[in-house]
Amino acid sequence: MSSRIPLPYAPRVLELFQNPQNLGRMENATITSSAGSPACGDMIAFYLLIDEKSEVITKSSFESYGCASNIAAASQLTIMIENKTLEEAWDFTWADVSEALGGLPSVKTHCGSLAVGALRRAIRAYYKEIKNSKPEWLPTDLSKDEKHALEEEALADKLKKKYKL
Amino acid sequence: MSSRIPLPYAPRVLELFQNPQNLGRMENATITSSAGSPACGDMIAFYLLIDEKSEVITKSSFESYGCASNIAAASQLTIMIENKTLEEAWDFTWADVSEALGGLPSVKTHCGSLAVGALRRAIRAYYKEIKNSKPEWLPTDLSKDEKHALEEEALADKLKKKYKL
Amino acid sequence: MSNVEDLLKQHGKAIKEVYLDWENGTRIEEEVLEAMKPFYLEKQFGNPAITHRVGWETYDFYVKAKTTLAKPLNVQPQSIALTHSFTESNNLAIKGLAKMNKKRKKIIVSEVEHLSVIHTAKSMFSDDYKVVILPVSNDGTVNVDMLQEELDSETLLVSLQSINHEIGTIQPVREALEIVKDFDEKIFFHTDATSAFGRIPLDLSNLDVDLASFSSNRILGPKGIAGLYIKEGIKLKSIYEGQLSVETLSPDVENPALLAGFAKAVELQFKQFEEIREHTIKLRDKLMYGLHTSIERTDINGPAGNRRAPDNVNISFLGCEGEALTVDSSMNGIYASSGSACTSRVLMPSHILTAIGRKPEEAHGSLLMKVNRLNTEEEIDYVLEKMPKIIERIRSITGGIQI
Amino acid sequence: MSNVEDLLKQHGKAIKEVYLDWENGTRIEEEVLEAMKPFYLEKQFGNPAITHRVGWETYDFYVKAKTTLAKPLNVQPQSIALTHSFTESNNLAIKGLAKMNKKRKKIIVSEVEHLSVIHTAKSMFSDDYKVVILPVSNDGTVNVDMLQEELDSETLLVSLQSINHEIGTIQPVREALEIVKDFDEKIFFHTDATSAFGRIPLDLSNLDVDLASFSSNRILGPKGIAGLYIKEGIKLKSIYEGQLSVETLSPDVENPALLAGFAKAVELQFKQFEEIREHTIKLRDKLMYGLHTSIERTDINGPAGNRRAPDNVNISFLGCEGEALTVDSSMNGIYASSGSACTSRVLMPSHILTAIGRKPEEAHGSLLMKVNRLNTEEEIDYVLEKMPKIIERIRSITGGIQI
Ligand SMILES: Cc1ncc(COP(=O)(O)O)c(C=O)c1O
Ligand SMILES: Cc1ncc(COP(=O)(O)O)c(C=O)c1O
Repeated sequence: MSSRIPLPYAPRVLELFQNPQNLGRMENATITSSAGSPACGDMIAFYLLIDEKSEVITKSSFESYGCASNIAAASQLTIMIENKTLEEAWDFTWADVSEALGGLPSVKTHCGSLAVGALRRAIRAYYKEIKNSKPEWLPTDLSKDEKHALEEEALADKLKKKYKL
Repeated sequence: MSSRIPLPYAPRVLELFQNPQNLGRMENATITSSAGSPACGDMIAFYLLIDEKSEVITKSSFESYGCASNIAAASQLTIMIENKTLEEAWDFTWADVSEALGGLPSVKTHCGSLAVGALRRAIRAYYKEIKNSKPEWLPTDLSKDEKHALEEEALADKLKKKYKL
Repeated sequence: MSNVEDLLKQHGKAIKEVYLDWENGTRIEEEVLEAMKPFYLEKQFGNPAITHRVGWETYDFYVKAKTTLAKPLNVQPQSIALTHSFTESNNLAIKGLAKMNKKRKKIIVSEVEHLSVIHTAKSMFSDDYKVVILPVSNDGTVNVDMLQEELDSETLLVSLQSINHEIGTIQPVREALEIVKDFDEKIFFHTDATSAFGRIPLDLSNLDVDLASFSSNRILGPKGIAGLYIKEGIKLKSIYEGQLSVETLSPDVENPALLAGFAKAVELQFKQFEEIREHTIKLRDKLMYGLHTSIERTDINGPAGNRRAPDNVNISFLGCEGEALTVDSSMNGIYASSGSACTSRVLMPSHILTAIGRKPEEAHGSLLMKVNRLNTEEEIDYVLEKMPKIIERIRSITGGIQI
Repeated sequence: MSNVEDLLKQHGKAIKEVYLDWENGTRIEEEVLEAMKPFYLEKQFGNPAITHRVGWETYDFYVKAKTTLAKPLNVQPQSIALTHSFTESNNLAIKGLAKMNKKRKKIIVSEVEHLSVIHTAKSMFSDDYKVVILPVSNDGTVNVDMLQEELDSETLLVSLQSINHEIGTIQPVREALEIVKDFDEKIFFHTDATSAFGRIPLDLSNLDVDLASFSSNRILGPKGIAGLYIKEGIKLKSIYEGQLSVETLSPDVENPALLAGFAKAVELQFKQFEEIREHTIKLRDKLMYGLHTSIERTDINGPAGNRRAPDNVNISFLGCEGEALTVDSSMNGIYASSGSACTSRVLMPSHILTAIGRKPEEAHGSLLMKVNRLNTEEEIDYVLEKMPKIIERIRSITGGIQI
């Protein structure tokens, strides 16, 4: 079945879509990032408040221009990373988010992974822009989820060219 | 409609199929003929009782191995030629029979024309075998309906060959 | 415009009516219609990919209905594709496979397949495909020795029906399948199971075919929907273009009402599988042997005993033309069809009867009668009572004509 | 197996439900089902070519039903072929014509045609056919000047829809037809009239097209049956193989129950043609301008006034993603669809919205709502009351993201 028709959402997706946790711009964010593009119909902004000493995420929030699963995935991720160190937060993958949501339809993979991409960009930016140093555990090469965000943004450029914008 | 689905019969066809007039072998027939072939699923035997002096058909009958319209057409023709001279009888065409039956579906043309073919063969045979002379009005060339009977019989040969009988 | 009403008046209505022409037209049961009703009247079910409540309900319904369809075949629900008709299923199986697998170009079918298989295979022929048509024995059984001989490295597909729709031959599908797969695992095997579904056990997890067609109207479900089992991993190209699914596979026909009816018909047929089987075999034998015994110069077409479909009766009455037979039967309230040229749209005798060696005049005199769970013994008694007189009258019209 | 029931529990059921997604799923009326019932329960109607009482009754019924279908188009009943869907009608029109007329190899369509037309035309392309796709203006109107330029002695067929199914543009079919036939009488003209049938007058004895597709489910008849008008003398090759009729023409789909429903739906739609037209135009304008006035940053997609289909509302809400919109609307009991990539099966924004120059982010934020005779003013009031809050909430999730 799933191969021919996109599987409907699990209830948790709808729950977070109805009542998104940690929604909204954070004015006092330590660091901010984004991933995706409106042209693709999927974009996420991620805000982290970081305790500089412990490197613990004390608060995070998001904004999303995207489908219900995009919104739910971002919200779910903000819940998962609360009070986690940046190193712990880095380790969350798309599969973890999807599992926490009760499974995402395969056709919606890119929505969930966009949230992870945005978080990782924020973590990188934190070390690069604020700390000016790179911890051991942070890989130099882009991770899969970060690459996915890049791909999606590249697609947006292509779409824009296709439609001569 | 008629081009895609064979039109059902007119009521007269069914009437004559239910109660065929002039059905059956005639032992004292002046002349007998047949047309068609069982291999094609259509064969007619025609019997004429002819008053030799007036050349009037005083009685005629038929047997039919064929569909309802074949039976009705043969029966209808025996009715039409009763008390007609051979010359008058010759002039009946398939169109006349079809009209008298209320119209035959075009796909059934061959059934109606087989009856006319059989009658004409009987008339020819009468002059050839019994009278040993050919009247003016009798064409030398085969008429359309006679040719049709021939075609049908040729098809039977082909069928037999196809199915290696 | 139409004078059919006058025709029907002339025809009259028999006191009793017995419908045995299930090959050409079916009705459905109240219970099946009840299952369809909510989808017609209450829900706007249509597109299971739509992202709102109604779409999700549709999705949920599709999963459940496909599970019902897949169960008697003992396969996964996602391996069933929905089409509009078994004709479409057969076309999709053959053309859809060939378009996705262009390296091999030989297709083997039998000469007693349904025309939707034979014509589809032949239509490939022009595209420089080789088509081999296997002969059958005089009870309609496909010659598997010749199948063995025809297999080669060019062979793409073998398509063999499970049961013949006209003369009821149960084909040696398992044997043929083994021969094919022993020769080369990569040759695809399709079976048109339309006349077998619901009649004989078809456990496709055991009988490991690649593709199998089956249909709703053949088990008293509504017309307009049919299935094609597609083994996991096999890709078919759609036979028409439109809103394709993400995969290259032909999209499921989106017709929830008909699917609901199909699923209910499957439930009903398989809930009482054994009873229906026994019931139809009883009626079949009563009718077939009853006619054979009481009427002279009759030939049974197709095999006897357990190699014959439980629902199939096909008899040739020598000296009778079949169209006349169907009309006279009709006036006596008995509805059947014939392999006669005069009842076909192309004016040729049944290709199946001639394939089993019947002479054209035997084919012309054939009557096809099917029995199903809606028929009763009493109906068969009526047919047995009436038929001798009908045959006698038609033979009296034939008279002395030598057949 | 499926957790959809839990999903639906989470979703909850709105106090009031308003169904506007008629493009993706329809229901039928009690009266239509009543017309179908006898064909499901009482009669084994199936094959109008069969020579017994039931076959003749079927024939009689076909003549009458086709007469009903042909009447609003003002054509002869025998010029209507029955198919399973408008997708099949469009495939048959294009492929069936090309296969019978192999001398000319250029096909011209517009970029806003239904995918069943565009994909069919493109599928010919590989067979060394030339396919020209005409652009449209920013309200979706096909550029007839470019049509004029593209015509040449190679041109086989021009296929232009009568009304666009997504943005409601009424196309200049008459003008295009005149241009084509003035250039060369021998070029065939097909119109996909699926979204126009029952909405605008379509007198084909006057608008002298060669082929026209129309469908049952688009006028609240049952799914699974559609029509193709084929002008007298034009021959089409069937798109699948099977029991063909005597002619080369595709056989009529033999589905008396669905045909009965189709005919009844035609009767109902055309009996009240003017009332339905006025009613839907009223609801359309109320909904479309109501939303446009009460909600900021909205764009109406497609033309205004009498160049717009009576039943079509299509609006882009900037800063909203369409899938989220359909889900939130659903939780408020409002069912609609979107041209968003996220709701399509191929994850691309609507090819129609991008064709009229909408940026992808405008297409993603679109909502398609159709109104028909079953919708009421009160329903529209409910939608107008709810939508501003829905849009506000979705925009609040988007927050400061720059669209
Ligand atoms: C001989 C024959 N041809 C064609 C068909 C068409 O069937 P379908 O429309 O289900 O493919 C049937 C069905 O009754 C049939 O018996
Ligand atoms: C966009 C789209 N594609 C395909 C279809 C298939 O319709 P049908 O099965 O009538 O051809 C529909 C019908 O609702 C549709 O709206």
